[in-house]
Amino acid sequence: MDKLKNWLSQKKLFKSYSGVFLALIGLMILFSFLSPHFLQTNNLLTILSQVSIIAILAFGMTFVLMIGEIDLSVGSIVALCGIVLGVMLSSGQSAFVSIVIVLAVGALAGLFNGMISAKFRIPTFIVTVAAMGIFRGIGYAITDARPIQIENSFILFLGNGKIFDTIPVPVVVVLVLLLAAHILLSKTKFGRQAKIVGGNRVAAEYVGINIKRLQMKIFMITGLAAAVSSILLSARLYSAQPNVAIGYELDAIAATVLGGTSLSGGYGTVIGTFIGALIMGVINNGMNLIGMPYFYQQIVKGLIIIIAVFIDVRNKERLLAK
Amino acid sequence: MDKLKNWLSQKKLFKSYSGVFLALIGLMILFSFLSPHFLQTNNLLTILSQVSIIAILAFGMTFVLMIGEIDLSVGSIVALCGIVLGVMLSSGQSAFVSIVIVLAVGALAGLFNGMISAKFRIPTFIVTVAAMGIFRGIGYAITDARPIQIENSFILFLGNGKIFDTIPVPVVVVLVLLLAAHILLSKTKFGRQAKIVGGNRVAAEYVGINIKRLQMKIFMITGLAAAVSSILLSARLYSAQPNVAIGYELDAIAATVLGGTSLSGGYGTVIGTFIGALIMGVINNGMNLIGMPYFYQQIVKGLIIIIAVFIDVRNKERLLAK
Amino acid sequence: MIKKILSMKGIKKIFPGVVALSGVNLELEKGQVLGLLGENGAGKSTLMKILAGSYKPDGGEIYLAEQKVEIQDVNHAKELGISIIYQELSLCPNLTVAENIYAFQEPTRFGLIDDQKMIAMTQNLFKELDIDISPTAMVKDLSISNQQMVEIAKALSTNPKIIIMDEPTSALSSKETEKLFTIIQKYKNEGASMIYITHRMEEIFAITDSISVLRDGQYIGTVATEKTTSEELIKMMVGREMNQVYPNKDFHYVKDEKLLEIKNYRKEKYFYDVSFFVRPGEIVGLYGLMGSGRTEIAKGIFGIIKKESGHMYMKGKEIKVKDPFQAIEHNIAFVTEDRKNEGLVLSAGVYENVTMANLGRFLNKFRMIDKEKEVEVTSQHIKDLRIKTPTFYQTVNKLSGGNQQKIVLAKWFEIDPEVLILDEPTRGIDVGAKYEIYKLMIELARKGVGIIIISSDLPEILNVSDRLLVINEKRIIAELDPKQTTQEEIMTHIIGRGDRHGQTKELA
Amino acid sequence: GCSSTAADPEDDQIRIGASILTQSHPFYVSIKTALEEEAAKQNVAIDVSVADQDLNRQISAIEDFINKGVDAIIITPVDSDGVKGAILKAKAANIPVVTVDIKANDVEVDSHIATDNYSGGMIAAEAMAQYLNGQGDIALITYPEVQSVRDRIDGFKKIAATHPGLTIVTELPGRTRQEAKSASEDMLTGQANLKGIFGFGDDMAIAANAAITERNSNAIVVGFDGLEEARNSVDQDNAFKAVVVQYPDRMGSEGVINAIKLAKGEAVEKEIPVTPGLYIHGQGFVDVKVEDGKVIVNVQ
Ligand SMILES: Nc1ncnc2c1ncn2[C@@H]1O[C@H](COP(=O)(O)OP(=O)(O)OP(=O)(O)O)[C@@H](O)[C@H]1O
Ligand SMILES: Nc1ncnc2c1ncn2[C@@H]1O[C@H](COP(=O)(O)OP(=O)(O)OP(=O)(O)O)[C@@H](O)[C@H]1O
Ligand SMILES: [Mg+2]
Ligand SMILES: [Mg+2]
Repeated sequence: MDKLKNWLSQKKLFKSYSGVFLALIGLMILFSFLSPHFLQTNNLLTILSQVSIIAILAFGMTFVLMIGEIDLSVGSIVALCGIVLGVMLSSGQSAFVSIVIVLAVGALAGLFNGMISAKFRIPTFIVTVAAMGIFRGIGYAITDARPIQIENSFILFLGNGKIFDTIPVPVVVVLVLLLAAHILLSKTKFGRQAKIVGGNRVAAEYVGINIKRLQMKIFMITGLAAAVSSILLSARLYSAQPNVAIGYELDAIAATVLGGTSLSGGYGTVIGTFIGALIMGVINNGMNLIGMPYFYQQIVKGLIIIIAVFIDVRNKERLLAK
Repeated sequence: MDKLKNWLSQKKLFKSYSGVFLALIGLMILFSFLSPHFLQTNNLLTILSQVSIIAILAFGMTFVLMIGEIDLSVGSIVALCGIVLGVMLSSGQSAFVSIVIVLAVGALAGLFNGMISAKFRIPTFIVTVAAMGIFRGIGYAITDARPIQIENSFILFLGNGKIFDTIPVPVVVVLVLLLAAHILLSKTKFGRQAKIVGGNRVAAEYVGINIKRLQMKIFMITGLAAAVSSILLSARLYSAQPNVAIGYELDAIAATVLGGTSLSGGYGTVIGTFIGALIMGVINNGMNLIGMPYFYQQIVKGLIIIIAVFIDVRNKERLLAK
Repeated sequence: MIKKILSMKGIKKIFPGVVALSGVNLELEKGQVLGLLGENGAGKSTLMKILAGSYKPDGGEIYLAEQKVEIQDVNHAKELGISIIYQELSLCPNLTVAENIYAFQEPTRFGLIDDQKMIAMTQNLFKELDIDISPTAMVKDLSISNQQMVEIAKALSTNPKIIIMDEPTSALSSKETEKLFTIIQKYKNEGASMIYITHRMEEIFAITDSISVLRDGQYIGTVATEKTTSEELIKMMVGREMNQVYPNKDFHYVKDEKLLEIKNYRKEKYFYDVSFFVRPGEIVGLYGLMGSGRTEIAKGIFGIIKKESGHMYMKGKEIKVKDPFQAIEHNIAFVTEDRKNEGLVLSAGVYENVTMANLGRFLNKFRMIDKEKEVEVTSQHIKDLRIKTPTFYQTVNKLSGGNQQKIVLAKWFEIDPEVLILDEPTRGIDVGAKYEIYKLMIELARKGVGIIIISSDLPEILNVSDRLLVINEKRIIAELDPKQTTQEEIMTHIIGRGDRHGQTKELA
Repeated sequence: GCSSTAADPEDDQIRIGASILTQSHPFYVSIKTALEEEAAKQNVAIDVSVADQDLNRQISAIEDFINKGVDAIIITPVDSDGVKGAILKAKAANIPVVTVDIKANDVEVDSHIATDNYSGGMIAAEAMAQYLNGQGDIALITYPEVQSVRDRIDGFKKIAATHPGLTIVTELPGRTRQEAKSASEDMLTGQANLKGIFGFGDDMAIAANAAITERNSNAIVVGFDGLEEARNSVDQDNAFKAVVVQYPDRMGSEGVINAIKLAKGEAVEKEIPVTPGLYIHGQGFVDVKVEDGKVIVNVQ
């Protein structure tokens, strides 16, 4: 444990998100005073599995923001992929085949965004705002807006099961994806290319990076992330529905930006994003536990987000000043 | 010779939104074939008054995007201002006093966004996403989610009245604001400063522009625009409700970007924005007229938006190549 | 053994409204350094970008080692052994030095980037090139001159056969320039060929073997360096005789009083004990090595870097300059050294850039911007500074580097300053235009403007300034008469001071 | 050891957790108010959480209730199918569940109290038919994403089909008052002979009424929900003729009473159907019955 800490504090990288981390710890201390239930293992695990869906979307979003683009369609991709999952399962496909197809649909939806924006030079904001309607519309059209029940036990296990009777499966999934996304972004050539493109597009072109291809791949990643989210979400909801995940794109972006990723590209870490998602999850859970009235929840949540980012900004400045 | 050159390049400026304009005309021709009612004067005026609310928000948004920032809270400001209007009117205030106070509330809400983001150097995305919850939460808290009926005849006239028995008042309002915003953005020092800040913040600072103050002013403008929208909307709905205008921020941004404004700042026109809003209005109205089933409306709308921007992008490239 | 490693024939390139190149030829022999000369906007950078694969030519042929090639893209060019240092800095500010140098060619282990190896490779490269920059420093924290050294190292990291250098020294001081020349010599001896673009005549004669000249997108000719003179080259470039590089300033100042005086300016880490003054009509030069703090002092005067203590006086009256707005209020103008990041709005038009520091002057009686007037004033500057642009609406990112620099100058001339601070004002500007700029400076001086000029171009600063302040270690260490002093004397001051570096650093 | 799930030691008061579909609609505000008032009357504690029409958020709220150890849970489900997982979790923790307003499919709850939306839709259609003498073009304002709205529309269509003279010429989305107003305007532009509009909720009916008034059309409006604003509008002389009325306050208080009984281990009725009423212009509430797929009512 101490060794880990030592190792962590040596890492300059760690410092880049120590501000949000501070904010998270502060919030947890606050809520543990306000509710005796907050710090229970069970509740902490619940928080983790509650945030898993947004966190996975936010992992994908980190890549998109890294190259200075945006994806507003992820919520709709979640809905569409869920519907596809439901249709596959109820037409008697196995869980495995269904998952493969859902992932393919997610990747294709992402490819649609990436290709249209890159090839036709249309701003990703426009393409994905349009795709938001298109994907959800397709979802509605497939089922005529009706939900499809999910009964496949393996899929249900993915969303609701527990390993060793304690650790929810979504928690395992989110941690594995965290590791994978972190390595992909910070240790591979692919991630480095994203960083270069986000940092200086002209420089990226000059060193020979195929920006269009990279953009397509990155939108495929967000699509894939959305597909994984959709599986967990559908299982959690025991049903696939076209009207789920509305507004999740903003939550995912907020978590990402909260975690220190720059909206204009070039800076960002997946771990920061995860902390950002956790902050949002802790706020929601904590306020529910203390039974705060709904209207005030919205107000308080807004204020907490502002304060958290403020702490982070201040902390970064303090570090720089040193 | 020099004069000709001069004139030509001025025309080039006009041509900068001729692409979206083309897309708008194309759409109108399309729908006039699909529905005999589309081209009726009455229907065209209806479209104008239907888009007035989004268009006014988008005018404000043009300024924000111009400096490379974003405002996701405008929909919530509309809701909050509407509630304030309802409360003022039902507490017996005159229309005039109520309007003044609503405008002040809108400006203050904008100032909140501008000040928090500028003073504490928090990304506007985060501040306004947080403000989205805060403002709407306040709106809900004031009325406990109940609608307030609007009965003041002057206010109702603003939203539903007609001048010379033909031209809806919102159309007049939107055209006046179009002119005012256009002049403010493209003809005044203030507008030019916004463009400079959006193009290069450091250079702007070095020529003595007070960026923070400018940012605050610009967020006040979006707040004011939202307040005006809220008056028209409340009148149109004969009531003030805290749950109106959800998602309008995305519509307003989409209209603005559709109109050619760059999300990264430094480039944009109010007239382009208006054309963008009209495109969205024509799509909605046209599809309603031909009675297109709901699910397909979303899909078709998305595709049309992409095509419209594509036409615009191509047109700009064609012009440049000449 | 093939001698002609590269030949470009009849290269054409057309941009909207501009014919950048109309049939240009170029030949490069193995182991040779070819100088490429031409006025701003002549087409030098465009030609080189075609060779480096980032533009496609609209006509013409390229032969490498007498084999015809079609260069597809930058990767293809790299494979062909062509490497380029672009005129504009093109590093990623968000990455470290090592990450920038090996961008898109990172060494990997088990599919993951091998940071240790990359850092070691950078260290080796730097040792070989005698560069002293930390491989793990973030690029955004480096001074421009260090960034430029990183660019140079990056271009050399691939062991290219042909190295293109597009004004590599415009951001370097004499010390680094010497270092670069050593590097060029070394690579040349190893058999690499080079194309070298500069606007500094003395460099042309110091480093090239032969010289090709472009004018207005046309190929003018090639001469051997030994057999030519700078007069001949200038004539080839500008198309007319130019018997003088520096115009004559026949007065020291117009009034013997202190126009602007700085007393004891201090900001920890940035500058210490800065005291000096400038008279009306006087040109004061600031010279120092890279990182000596000249730019910081200028930024301190202009209120960009906030001083901790010190006073400023204008015509004997104390004034407060806390930010650029107040500086401009007091008629101080500051031409920054980094035109792209600090000077220009690249996405805006020429006229918008020219008028942006003085918008108040362009308002009509309705408080609206008077575009006619903007256009008129801009046209005048375009004429005065000979800015090459198709129209005044052209967005400045489409202009050549030198012409962009002229727009920054025009912007500040436009405010009719009383005190004009120039930080590397002639960076990237051609000889002809430099002459015009010096003449404008003298005209301003004659009208009583006090001028402070920072330059790494030693001949320039010696010829242009009336008084020379030598900066080292963030302090003014000497005041010299540029007409009497020599390069050696200046260096003695700096190095003499250098002996006490250790102490200064410990104190700080 | 901080993993104990014991309830708060300091109080043995009964604690109820309630998750409401939304708070941005007066109907659900009424349910919430009724829940809170009844809880106060019965001297039990209640936490109300709002799902904002997000099923995932509703499930999170229920998980949080379970972690907190409440004694009973009241839910107005965001979706009938989707709420299953949360209910299963509550059952696993031995917490009784009461659903209000919207049913949970495929999982047994301890008690369900709701308006019969399908019958409500049938009543609306019958009222519309009688006002129009069984003749004319009619249009629907819908919100197909929501189960209860789908039920209303389905019920409406069933009765409409029994009147051969009635034709549903268009169905447009109108999820908010604003969207509904634009939709109504476009319906009136596109359908020259429009005689009636059915709005699935008060907001939609009020919006349609406004559009009709502004256009001087002679079409009539039938609505659903029947909260105060809508009933006032029906009372006035305008196009809005009738509204199907639900009783959110009754559903709320019944929900709390059943939840308390369940928390104490007492038996309750599995289903408490609340048949909607009909409120019409000039008469107020009228008698209405739904039998054998037929609506028995007289609006003349
Ligand atoms: N992307 C572009 N779009 C339009 N015009 C361009 C573009 N790039 C260059 N030009 C124009 O092409 C001409 C040649 O430019 P280039 O940059 O090659 O000049 P240069 O010789 O390198 O000048 P300098 O010495 O100032 O760097 C100039 O007139 C310039 O305005
Ligand atoms: N953005 C920055 N952040 C941190 N340090 C900086 C930054 N810019 C410059 N420095 C440091 O400030 C010092 C002086 O910078 P700079 O090289 O610009 O000075 P200078 O005397 O103007 O030299 P030159 O004009 O040759 O660039 C250097 O040590 C440099 O590392
Ligand atoms: Mg050049
Ligand atoms: Mg400098």
